[in-house]
Amino acid sequence: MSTVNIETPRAPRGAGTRRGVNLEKWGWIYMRASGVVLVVLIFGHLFVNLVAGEGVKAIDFAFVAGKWADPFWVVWDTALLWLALIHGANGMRTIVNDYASNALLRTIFKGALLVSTVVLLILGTLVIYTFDPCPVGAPADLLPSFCEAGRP
Amino acid sequence: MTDDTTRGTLIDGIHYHQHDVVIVGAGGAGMRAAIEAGPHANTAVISKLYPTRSHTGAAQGGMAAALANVEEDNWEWHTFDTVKGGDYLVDQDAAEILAKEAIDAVIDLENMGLPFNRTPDGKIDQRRFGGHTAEHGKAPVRRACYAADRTGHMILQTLYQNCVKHGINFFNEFYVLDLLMTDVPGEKKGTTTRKPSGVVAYELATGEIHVFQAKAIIFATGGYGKIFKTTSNAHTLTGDGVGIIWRKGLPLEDMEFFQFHPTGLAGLGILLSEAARGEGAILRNSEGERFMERYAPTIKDLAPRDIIARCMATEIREGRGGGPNKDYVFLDITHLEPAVIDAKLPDITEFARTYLGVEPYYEPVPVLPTAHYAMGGIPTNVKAEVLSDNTTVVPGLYAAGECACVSVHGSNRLGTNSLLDINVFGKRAGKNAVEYVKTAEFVPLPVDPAAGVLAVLAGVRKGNGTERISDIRRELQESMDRNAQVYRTEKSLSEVTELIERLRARYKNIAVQDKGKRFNTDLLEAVELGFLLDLAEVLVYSARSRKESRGGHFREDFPTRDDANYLVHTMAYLTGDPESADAGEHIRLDTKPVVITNYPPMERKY
Amino acid sequence: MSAPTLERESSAPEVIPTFTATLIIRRFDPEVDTEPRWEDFDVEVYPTDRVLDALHKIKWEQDGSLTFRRSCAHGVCGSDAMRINGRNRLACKTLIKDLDLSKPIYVEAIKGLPLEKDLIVNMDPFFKSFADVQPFLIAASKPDKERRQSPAERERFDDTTKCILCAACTSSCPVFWTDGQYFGPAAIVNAHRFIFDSRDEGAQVRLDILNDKEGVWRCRTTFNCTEACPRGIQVTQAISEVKQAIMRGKP
Amino acid sequence: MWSWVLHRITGVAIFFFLLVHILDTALVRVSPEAYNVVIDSYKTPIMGLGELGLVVAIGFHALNGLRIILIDFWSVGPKYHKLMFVVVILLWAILLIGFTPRHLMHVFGG
Ligand SMILES: Cc1cc2nc3c(=O)[nH]c(=O)nc-3n(C[C@H](O)[C@H](O)[C@H](O)COP(=O)(O)OP(=O)(O)OC[C@H]3O[C@@H](n4cnc5c(N)ncnc54)[C@H](O)[C@@H]3O)c2cc1C
Ligand code: HEM
Ligand code: SF4
Ligand code: F3S
Ligand code: FES
Repeated sequence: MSTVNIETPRAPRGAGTRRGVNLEKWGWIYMRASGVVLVVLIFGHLFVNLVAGEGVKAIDFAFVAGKWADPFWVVWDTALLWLALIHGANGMRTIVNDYASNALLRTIFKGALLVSTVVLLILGTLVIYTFDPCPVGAPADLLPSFCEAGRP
Repeated sequence: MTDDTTRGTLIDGIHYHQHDVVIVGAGGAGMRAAIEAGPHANTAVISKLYPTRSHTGAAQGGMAAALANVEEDNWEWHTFDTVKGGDYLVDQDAAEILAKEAIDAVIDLENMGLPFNRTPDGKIDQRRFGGHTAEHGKAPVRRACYAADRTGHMILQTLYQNCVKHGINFFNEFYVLDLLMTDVPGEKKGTTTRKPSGVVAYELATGEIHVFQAKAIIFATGGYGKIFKTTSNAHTLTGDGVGIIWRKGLPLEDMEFFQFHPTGLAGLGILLSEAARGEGAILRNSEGERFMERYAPTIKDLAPRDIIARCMATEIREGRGGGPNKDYVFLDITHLEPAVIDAKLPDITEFARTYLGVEPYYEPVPVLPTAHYAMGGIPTNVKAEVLSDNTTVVPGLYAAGECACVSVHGSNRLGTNSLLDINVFGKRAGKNAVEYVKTAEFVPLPVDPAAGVLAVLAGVRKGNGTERISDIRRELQESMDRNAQVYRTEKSLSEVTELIERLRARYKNIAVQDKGKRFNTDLLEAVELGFLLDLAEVLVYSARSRKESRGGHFREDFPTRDDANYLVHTMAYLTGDPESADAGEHIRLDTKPVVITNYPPMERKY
Repeated sequence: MSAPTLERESSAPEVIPTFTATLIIRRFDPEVDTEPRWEDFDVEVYPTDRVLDALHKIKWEQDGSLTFRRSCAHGVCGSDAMRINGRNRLACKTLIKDLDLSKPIYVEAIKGLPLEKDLIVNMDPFFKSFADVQPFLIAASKPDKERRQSPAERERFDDTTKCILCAACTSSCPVFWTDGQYFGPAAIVNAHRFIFDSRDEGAQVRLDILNDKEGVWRCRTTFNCTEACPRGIQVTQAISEVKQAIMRGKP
Repeated sequence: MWSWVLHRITGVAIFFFLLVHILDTALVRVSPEAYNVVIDSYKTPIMGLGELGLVVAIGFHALNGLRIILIDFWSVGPKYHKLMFVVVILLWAILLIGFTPRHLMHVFGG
């Protein structure tokens, strides 16, 4: 009866849209809770990296190593990683829900999102915690100064 | 063949449906009936509008019931006020039922969820309204239950909500265009009687025809204010239901009585509820005088509508109107606290702001009488059964709401009594229809049931003439405003009759530009115009024969009430071809006695 | 009593001047067109005319096939929500003089619901969402008189009782445009009306219904709905209150 | 409406930056050289402008995110949503006025 092709990009809600556990509420709360924390984490991060001292010019391997020598920054950056990535991924999920009308497409997008998020979370965490500030055989001038002390 | 879908069974391009009860109209009356019928019988509601678009939603002020929540009150006083307000043309048995069942009607609505305004102790709050008094006219009484100034809106929403709850079967945007009557063998051998067997509807979305077979049919199609130009009624209130009944040769009662509401926005007709005056608003002329003090010293601005409308017209005629053309008076609420205005009259102040650019806090609002309510209509008894003459019931046919005439309003309806009417008699119609279908059988459909409607539509659709629908309608409406409004004379009325004669000829030559099937509103406006012409003609014809003044009907040439000759209802019958030029050739008038129980006619003074 | 303000002789001059307004209307005839098309109309209007009056003038004097819904003509029935100059409004509540007259007036159907013809869309999905939130009083007890409710309790949900189901809000919501499964603001408004009604006992049911993938969490607080609502309902606020109620687990 | 559009665009932009940023940071586990090569590219003027863009985006997203949170949890939030949007824009401007010169100095300066 209706002209589905014109300005009806999507099907009306039918029966059976409610299934499975419903995490929408928690997702929504999470967006807000993490948002508040992220403000602190991100601005701290940006300030230290881009504003303080030499700004972006100061960043190099040694800078990173210097930071992660301090457990404070390890925790900070881990929190930042997890909160921001999940926040962002959940936000992207919403957007996919909004615009991908085709069920298959939606599944593909969400799958890709999930995979990349999980992979990056694991990768990032591993990087932070298995980080070796003084890798063997690396040119000393690239390393943080405290590496020298430990060298024979 | 019974089914609940909107498609029905398709035979030869026509959809057939079968329901025990079919309700035509989804306004207050129709949906109140549906809530009664739906749970007990297979019910369908057919409406030319989505239910929540019905004009019940425009009602503002309130719904009367002697709850005595804030002031001493009882239903007997309410009955008296109704009878007196209707200038003694009210059937008093019906008025008694109305007033008695009012209390339950309000409680029913509250229980269904209607958010009435409340008193400090949590009961339903009540306000004053024109013509409602304590102790038979001693002083105004607070009898109108209300929800801000959107009582009708809340009633319509609440009823619709409850229809949703009961899963009522709606056919929205289906225009009923015909009532089917079948000749069946009568009780006595060799006789036949005509019984209603169904209705025929036009589906707006597709242009297809649907035949609904039903054991019981309830008409609840509302009013026909669009025969006038200045009116508080919706564009869609074209009296189709009343017109269908009329064309079937069934009578119409008291058609000459039409209520003109005193306070329509000047020039627009949009209503400013009487609730404003209930809350203390005052009518003033150009000199700032509270002129109602002169005409009705006791209840002043809360006199019944017919009286106020006439007083306003008199003020204007005598040169005390406001504005550059001295053609309106003022409704003044500037002495009320803005907070009170906001709490109790928010919508109507917004109307003044939006449409006239007037700020009611500080300026009085220009107002003018506006065609508002049809007291007359399809005659029914107190069981809401339609009558085919003064006493004979048409089995299985019911009517309720503004399209019906029970008659609880007589010659002038009191404010807040209509929302009451639709609930009390809507409920009765639904109940009685359910009772009826328990024992009744389906009446067979006539041969080729859709033929009549198809012919009418084909006739209109091929309209390749030169006359614009809108021109004919406008001329009719303007003439009705000029000649058949607050003041009428033989001369003015016969002018309309003659005009209608000419318009009918032109109507045969109309142009319908939209030839499509889907959503063809052009076609429907043409069909609706046909009903408007019919109803205007009956109204004027009935008005000419009533050579007295009573309630909403005021004849300058016969300015007094004449109980000796006219304390009777007018019954109009269509006897010939409605298209024949001369009204006298196809309309027959008769009378019906008024039921008087406790209140002998008295002079009506306020 | 004197009424000093009555001398407002200035309003409504004797001959009210008219002017020409141009309306550009998005037409669509399902029996002929495959795509909607824009069509211009010039109409003579009075400053006090509403867009609905202009549409009527076109239909009645120029092109009878122009199709739109209307009934009450004063903003209480909800028939004629449409997009006027890119904003959802009721045609009967929009005065032409209040629009920018240096430009033509663009009129089109509301978005997000299936277009049927010209300015008419199919409202069934909209009413379906409404029905899905159980918009009726749920209360087991059957008192013999009215249920008591204090004025304050009554005031709690006053705003959302004003809804006329015109769909201006839902059809202005960007989430609804892209995700027609979303309940939409109007349905939530009508759920709110009962969730916060002290007499109602079904709040939990409705909160559960709206605590859904397509429920309140879908709302991105864009406020389009609030801006569109011709009844001035604080729609976003109502949605927000429903979210809070779901989080609290009770109204 | 527009606040939401911007919020969405900035959110997506940041998300994609974050993906890349995690990857490049992960290079510290590969070797200091690799990391430094990539990081050096962040110090070019073009990327400098890119970082500016990032801060612009995060700045807006964060401030507007706080506004949304206020709308959601503060009872009069919905009433003042427009006013709060103005405040967001103002704070955003202040933030940028503070950050831009300093950052550009770092990037272009010595
Ligand atoms: C502005 C205004 C304010 C008012 N205020 C008050 C007040 O404060 N108190 C009071 O008591 N009364 C008031 N009234 C009067 C009262 O509101 C109406 O008389 C009453 O609501 C009529 O209800 P109804 O159900 O009979 O008809 P309506 O509500 O008009 O419903 C008519 C129904 O019939 C349907 N219909 C019509 N023709 C057809 C057809 N051919 N086929 C299918 N369906 C059809 C329509 O779609 C509609 O659903 C007011 C009236 C107006 C206009
Ligand atoms: C700086 C602190 C941040 C705050 C305060 C914040 C706040 C928010 C809030 C409250 C929402 C929910 C919006 C809604 O429901 O309508 C949101 C959505 C979103 N955020 Fe953030 N956020 C921040 C950082 C980030 C970061 C770092 C990313 C990227 C990884 C990000 C990506 C997103 C995305 C993609 C969305 C979805 C947008 C949408 O649905 O329109 N945000 N943010
Ligand atoms: S909330 Fe407002 S805009 Fe939405 S349907 Fe109700 S009245 Fe219309
Ligand atoms: S427009 Fe839509 S996103 Fe929310 S605030 Fe209104 S429902
Ligand atoms: S026509 Fe009723 S709302 Fe506009």
